[in-house]
Amino acid sequence: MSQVLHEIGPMIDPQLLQGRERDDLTMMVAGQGGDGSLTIIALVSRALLGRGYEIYRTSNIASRIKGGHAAAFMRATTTPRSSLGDRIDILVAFDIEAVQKASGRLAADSIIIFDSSRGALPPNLIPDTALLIPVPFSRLAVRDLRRDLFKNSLGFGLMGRIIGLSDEEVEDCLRRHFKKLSKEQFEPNIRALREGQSFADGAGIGAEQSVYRLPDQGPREARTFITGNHAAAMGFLAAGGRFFAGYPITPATDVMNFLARFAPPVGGVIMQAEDELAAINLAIGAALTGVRAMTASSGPGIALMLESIGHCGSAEIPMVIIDCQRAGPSTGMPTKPEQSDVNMLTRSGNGDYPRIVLAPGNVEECFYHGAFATNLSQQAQCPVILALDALCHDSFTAPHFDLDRIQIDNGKRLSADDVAKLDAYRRYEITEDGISPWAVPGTPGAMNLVTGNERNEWGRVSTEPAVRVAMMDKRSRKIATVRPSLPRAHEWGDTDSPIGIIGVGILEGVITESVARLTSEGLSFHCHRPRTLWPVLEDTVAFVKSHERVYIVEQSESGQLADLIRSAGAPAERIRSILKYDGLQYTAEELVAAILAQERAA
Amino acid sequence: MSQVLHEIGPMIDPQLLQGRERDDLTMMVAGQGGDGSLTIIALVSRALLGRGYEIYRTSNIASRIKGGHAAAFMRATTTPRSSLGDRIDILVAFDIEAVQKASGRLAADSIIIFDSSRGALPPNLIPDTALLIPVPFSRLAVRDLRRDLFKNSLGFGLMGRIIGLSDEEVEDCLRRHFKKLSKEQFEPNIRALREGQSFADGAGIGAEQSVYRLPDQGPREARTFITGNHAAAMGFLAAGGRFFAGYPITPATDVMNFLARFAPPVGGVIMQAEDELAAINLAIGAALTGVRAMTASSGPGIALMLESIGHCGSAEIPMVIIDCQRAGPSTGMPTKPEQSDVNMLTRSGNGDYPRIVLAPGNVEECFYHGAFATNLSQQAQCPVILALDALCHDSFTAPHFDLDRIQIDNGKRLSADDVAKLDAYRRYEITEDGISPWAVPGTPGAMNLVTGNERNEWGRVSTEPAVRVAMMDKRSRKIATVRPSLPRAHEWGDTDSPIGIIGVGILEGVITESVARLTSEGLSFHCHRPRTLWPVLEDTVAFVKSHERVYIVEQSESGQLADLIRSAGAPAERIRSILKYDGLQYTAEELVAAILAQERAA
Amino acid sequence: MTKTYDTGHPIWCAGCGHFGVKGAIQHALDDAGVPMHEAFVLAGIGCSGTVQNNIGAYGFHAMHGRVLPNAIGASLANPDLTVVAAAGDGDGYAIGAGHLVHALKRNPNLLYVVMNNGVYGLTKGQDSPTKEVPLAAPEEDPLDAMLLGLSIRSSTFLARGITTRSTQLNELMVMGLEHARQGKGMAFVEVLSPCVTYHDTYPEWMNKIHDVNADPGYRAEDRGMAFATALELVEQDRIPIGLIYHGKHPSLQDEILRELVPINALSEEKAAETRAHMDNVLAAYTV
Amino acid sequence: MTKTYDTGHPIWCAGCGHFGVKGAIQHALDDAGVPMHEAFVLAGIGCSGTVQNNIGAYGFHAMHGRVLPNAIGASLANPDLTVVAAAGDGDGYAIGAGHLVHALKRNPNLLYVVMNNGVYGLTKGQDSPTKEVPLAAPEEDPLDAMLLGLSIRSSTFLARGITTRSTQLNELMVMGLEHARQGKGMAFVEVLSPCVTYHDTYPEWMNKIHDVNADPGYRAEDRGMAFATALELVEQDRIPIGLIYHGKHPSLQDEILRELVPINALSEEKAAETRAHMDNVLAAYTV
Ligand SMILES: Cc1ncc(C[n+]2csc(CCOP(=O)(O)OP(=O)(O)O)c2C)c(N)n1
Ligand SMILES: Cc1ncc(C[n+]2csc(CCOP(=O)(O)OP(=O)(O)O)c2C)c(N)n1
Ligand code: SF4
Ligand code: SF4
Ligand SMILES: [Mg+2]
Ligand SMILES: [Mg+2]
Repeated sequence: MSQVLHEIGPMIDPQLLQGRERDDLTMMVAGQGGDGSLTIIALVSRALLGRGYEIYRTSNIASRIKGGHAAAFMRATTTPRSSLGDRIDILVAFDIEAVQKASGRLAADSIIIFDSSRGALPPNLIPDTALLIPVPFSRLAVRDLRRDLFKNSLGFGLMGRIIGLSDEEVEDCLRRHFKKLSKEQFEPNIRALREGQSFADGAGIGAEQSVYRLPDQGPREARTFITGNHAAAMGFLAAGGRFFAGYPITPATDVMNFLARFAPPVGGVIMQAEDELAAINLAIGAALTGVRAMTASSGPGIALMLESIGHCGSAEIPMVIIDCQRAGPSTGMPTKPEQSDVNMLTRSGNGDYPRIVLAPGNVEECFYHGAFATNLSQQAQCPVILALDALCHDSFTAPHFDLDRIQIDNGKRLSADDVAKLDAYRRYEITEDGISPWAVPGTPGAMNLVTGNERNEWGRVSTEPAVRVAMMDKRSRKIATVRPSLPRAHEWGDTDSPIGIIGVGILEGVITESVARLTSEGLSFHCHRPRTLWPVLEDTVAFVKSHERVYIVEQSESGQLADLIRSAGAPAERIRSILKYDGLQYTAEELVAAILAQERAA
Repeated sequence: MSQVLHEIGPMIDPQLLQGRERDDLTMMVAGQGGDGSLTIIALVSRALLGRGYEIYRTSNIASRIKGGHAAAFMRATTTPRSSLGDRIDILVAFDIEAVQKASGRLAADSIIIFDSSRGALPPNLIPDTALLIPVPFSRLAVRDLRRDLFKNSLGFGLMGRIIGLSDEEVEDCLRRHFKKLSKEQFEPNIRALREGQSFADGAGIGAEQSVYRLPDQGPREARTFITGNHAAAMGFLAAGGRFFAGYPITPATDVMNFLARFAPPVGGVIMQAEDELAAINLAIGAALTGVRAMTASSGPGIALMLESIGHCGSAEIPMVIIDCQRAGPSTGMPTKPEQSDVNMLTRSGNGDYPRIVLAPGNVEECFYHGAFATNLSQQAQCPVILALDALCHDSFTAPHFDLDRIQIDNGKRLSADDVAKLDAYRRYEITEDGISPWAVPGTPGAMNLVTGNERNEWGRVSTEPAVRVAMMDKRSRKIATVRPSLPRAHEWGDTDSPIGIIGVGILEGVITESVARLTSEGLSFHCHRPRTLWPVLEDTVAFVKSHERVYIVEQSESGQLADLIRSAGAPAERIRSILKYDGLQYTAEELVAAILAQERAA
Repeated sequence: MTKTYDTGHPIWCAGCGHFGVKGAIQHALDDAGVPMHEAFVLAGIGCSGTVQNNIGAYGFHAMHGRVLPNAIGASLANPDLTVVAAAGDGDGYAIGAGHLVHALKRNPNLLYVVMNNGVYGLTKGQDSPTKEVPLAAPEEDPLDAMLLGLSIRSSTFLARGITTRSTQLNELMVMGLEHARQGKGMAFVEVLSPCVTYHDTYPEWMNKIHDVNADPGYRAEDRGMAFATALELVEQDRIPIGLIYHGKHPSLQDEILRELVPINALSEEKAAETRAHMDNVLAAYTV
Repeated sequence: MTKTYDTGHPIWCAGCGHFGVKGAIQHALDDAGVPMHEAFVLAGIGCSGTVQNNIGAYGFHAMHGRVLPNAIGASLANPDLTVVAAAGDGDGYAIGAGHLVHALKRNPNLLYVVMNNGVYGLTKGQDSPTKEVPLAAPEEDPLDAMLLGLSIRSSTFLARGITTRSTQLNELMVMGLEHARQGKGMAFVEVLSPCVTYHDTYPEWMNKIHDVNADPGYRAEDRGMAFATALELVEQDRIPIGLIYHGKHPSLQDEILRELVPINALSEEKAAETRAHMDNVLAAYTV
């Protein structure tokens, strides 16, 4: 039987209150949607950011409004991480379902704060060695009108004591978090906070004692704490992006929200369209005038946009597209991450056309790639897609973004003066680098025709075979032209190892952690994270060729990334797929096990 | 200087009128759209079909209504062919552009009938050894009100003499072709026909003489002469297809036209939708009730349907989709064939879902695959796509279709009685073969929920990881289940040759012809035409592995088929791509040259 | 009896208007005595798009915006089914607007219920086309789907209810279902169904609604009067509710179906006839 | 002078109504004195969708059905442009119907011209939504886009002309362009533009048209009267033409743009301001 701290019962074992010092702590708060799990995690994150920790924050919510299980997670570490710890150290559970969900992942010495209002926890759900703290959240909450906020603040008060935050720190966090509330609205939260603290007192967890200790990491450089969605949108804005049209869809809506807030002050135009077809076509209309334009969506919405993306490729219209990948197929699991739009992004639409697909691996890259994509779309006059995964809605700490690194490059844009010097202006001039000088509507003397039909240099529809071939070749030369500037893969680990691991996007973090652990099993790996998904760059094929065997780790049932890499010419017999498609993110523990299983079989 | 038969001038060299006997004749009729080129070719085809020849008929038209170059072609042979001859034997040219377009492809001893109304032909467009017959079509035509019909019939009259058809045969053809015209409408055509014949008389080409001789091939089994579009639609109808919704698009509209004519008499419902999204979703609605439903479109329209196709894959809705591939990207070249939707069809849509893509290689296969796809969609409860290429609008002779071979298989459909025997009915029951028994709305006692979200067996939305994995696995097992029944590749040629050739769809014909010619260069080849594009079947990978080098011939700029085959695990270093993307079809001459060039370089 | 899916509890927030809409649909099905297995409830995506899960009929969860084409396809394929399509205002009036225009134009035999809450509930609170003061464009007037419906000449049944007036709502729903079941075409019932979580319009709407049928002079069969009345109300910032329009027009089924028989089962008796037809079809291509 | 594309000859059949529409657009641009480089003519796909090739302005060939979103995007991005969107009745009323509803609702500053010929010309003669007796459903009433336009409360300019009455057509086009250029919103001009090849409606339409402005009592600023008049005519199987409706409503540009400056050039002067803003944005995420 696990230890139970009765509501009014034996005080907590003082031995526990020595304060276990930690540089890596994973916390989960869960209950029904609306229980406020996200808020508690946000508050704790804020406090620990203040103490200089690296924070990874994620959530796991049902695609329904109220009701449905919702869980929020946070991991605080001293080195940056982008996955949860294997084990949950602290769980705040607002219902039994929350404990059930966490059950298999609770650390042996975990602390479980359980809402005991509706009865006790059934047996055998938590480790024998765990400490259970029943708290009648709901019963306490009925005293207050704003129940959810109440629960949050109460929970946070208790939590502060458990992880050894000072009461001032905690109150300060609460104030900053709710700074938009009026004094009257805020007051009950403070009361609830105190309630949580006095509950802790009652249990013997005084202001100076705590179960965990997370010492302040001392003064630090400024860092950025952000989701991939916001970071990419910020990159777009910083690189001169000024037009965005979108249609709400989980988990892409946040890109629109960010821009709706931050773009208008610098003249940006943000539109919520009537559907995805309108969204991308509004952006196309704007892009035709030379504005840097973007849209964002998720799988089902991107699928609707494919004709239009191909049109940008054909008609040579710059366009930035963010795909916040979610678990498919079809509506699938809107709130769950996946990496299964790789096929769609890299190879879809009718016919052959130039496009570029980037896959940032962390929020910093989301920012810089967002800016890079914005410029690149102008330089190459074609669609540039950012393929995000769980990165899109998870928050991470990252080195402070450097706005000075962002330049604005208009590519081959012609001004009126440039045009005046020309004998003739042809929108689709055949050039060696495949990119035609571009004069946008409004430019005197450079009237031209833009079309998605095959055309001659003037933009007049033509199906003349020689013209057609010249135009196809020109368009494909663009990709050759920009190819050298595309982000190469990030490689790390043991360069001498005959075993390689490939993964994209958010998986870098969990691969790094797994490899570190596998080292203790005597295994070493060379790791490779492509940052450009399309075109597939030579370095990825070369990586596969230069290793005896390569694990391609991905979140897709069919192994779309492996498929892509094989199609680029990497030898199939060296590739082993490690696939995950249960809607959850990889944990290091799981990945280590998967690799070990295959290594042992090998 | 080429021989010229002046309008009223020297009679044709009697030596020419010995009648060159031919078992392979290619003819082209071209001019501005509306000149009636298609009609003359249709009339000649009809006549030669009557003489027992195999006919391949194609056209090359601009995507505009009147005006724009339009050319119709016909090849008559004694063995079936699906490409034109290298050289045009007879050209009817209504303008200079027509001669220019044909210029490089005219046989040395070709006959050129040129509309001389607007002046003479500029020099050097036709071979010195060709025979030019100037005919003032337009001038003669002004005498008649129905000018286009007049030109056609006049041209056909003259043509009949040139290829040695009897005047009765010719008149009979004309009558049958215009059988829907009233007597008054038809009369001028007969007059025009006679005019053509007397023009021939004037030139010395009498009723008993001719430039070519195409002897009657004697009595023959009944054959089918049809386009791929019509054949596939017929297969659908024969296999019980009863609901079709589409939206007009070149070159898919003909599928709708066929069904609008032939489905309603057997209770079929055909709808022209407001767009492609409505089209496939009308079909989905019908399919949900258990009707065999289909839609058809071309690249841009299919791109719009991708979300919905994925929905069929996810929600397990049977659906037949015909893609009449045309040259992309985007609007591209609507009237030109290509094979560049392979990527989109096999790997698009968000997430991973089951689908099957078939690529018939001739009109016979269009018919049987159309029927097979209709049944398969019911058996596997997923989308089944037919990828057509130039096949879709070209006409071919084929062995008579055998309706007795078409069975109707409902797969795991449950009747009310079946349901009554069950304890419980779950729409998405996890089964070993991945296919769940299906009770459609209206079936007593089997109420169920169908959704494109991830769900449990009852059809209730669920994101429970274990449920999710079980459902993904179940759906992918379906493909494993039906895989053995999917059409294997057709292989032919020299099984001992170390050199392989792969091509899909209509390319079989031109590959066969090219290989026959290459034999005389001392080269032999083993040929392989996949009939299932997705899943990629083992035999294709094995084929690449068992040859030293394999040419993959396709109509796509990026080599989508090669890409697909590599991704399935075929060794990249053995694959050589031969690509064509000029909007024209391969000719044997061109393919022979392309293969020889690579062989010599090897 | 074969066990089927559990109709369970809706996932909506307490107080959500959609409960009332579900109730009214259920009431209408009951009232018409439709056995559950003959009812087919198709819904779009949104909070509204889950209504089919809790009714007990055959249910289908369409893609966002596509429920009308789906429902039309089903109603043509099996005229024996009672087809109910349900959508949210985002689903039906934003991404689905084009299909709405064409569905009204076709007048298929089905009941179409739109749960209008002026907001995108499921995606957490963005403006919908009926939102009164959209964030994006402060003075963009909300779409009034009754006016839109009146502008399509083959529309035959247009009504608006509100969840707070359940008697009227039930009546409208019963009439609408009857209209569809009697083969008179498409019954389009919009329901003001507030979203208490993101856009609580109860108080506002209660003040604004005006029942057009309260005026004894109102003739719902007069399209011109209906438009004039609704327009006037809307211009006074009021919301017309009630049976707005009820007219006659051949239904899609009248036009397109040769017989009102389900085509989802291939009848054995007709096999010979069918085969003879196919022989003829093939003959047209025989040389 | 820099040579630009050759405006050449339209590809239409002799006698096609679209010639007249092109003429009227050109006339309106001339009349307003719009320099060719400031005019942006976007067109859909169809025979109608080639009109931009022969005008001499900046031209864009949209995807089928998407020309309105494209034109709105352009008009927002560069308010200095005179934006003309053109479409066929298939492009605009079938695949584009949803966008039409929402464009009217938004009221962007542009001229939208639909060439209505009751048929899909380019794809060779299928019925369009305005076809009077559709093949598929013999009694499906044709869509009347003026009625539809009237049902959207933020519509501001609705007119219908016919190519055979070029004076009126020119006038309507001039007024419409002015409306858009003066920032009053979207001018929607439908033109009856017969397809002589697949659906020659000249004789029929000549008999059916009725100029609403001929009645001195007609008040185009009265939406209710406009609807009632148009409905009555349509129900008598006549086709209302003329300036159907002309009203006032803030335009999309009024609502959404802070300043009427093109955002396609990033102004150098504002660089510092922009940078300061970005610093603030970043600060919101700085820990
Ligand atoms: C193609 C596509 N785009 C976007 C979404 C995301 N989405 C889900 S529901 C919804 C809108 C819901 O609003 P509404 O239809 O008004 O229903 P409510 O939730 O208000 O009942 C959206 C945009 C989606 N599922 N699919
Ligand atoms: C997505 C898509 N679907 C279908 C088509 C085929 N298509 C080209 S033009 C057209 C309709 C043309 O009709 P309309 O808009 O009335 O123009 P018109 O030719 O009559 O002027 C269609 C369906 C297409 N190009 N793209
Ligand atoms: S969010 Fe709004 S619409 Fe959705 S269930 Fe809650 S109250 Fe209803
Ligand atoms: S087909 Fe009709 S719409 Fe097209 S150009 Fe000819 S007359 Fe005009
Ligand atoms: Mg809503
Ligand atoms: Mg038209």
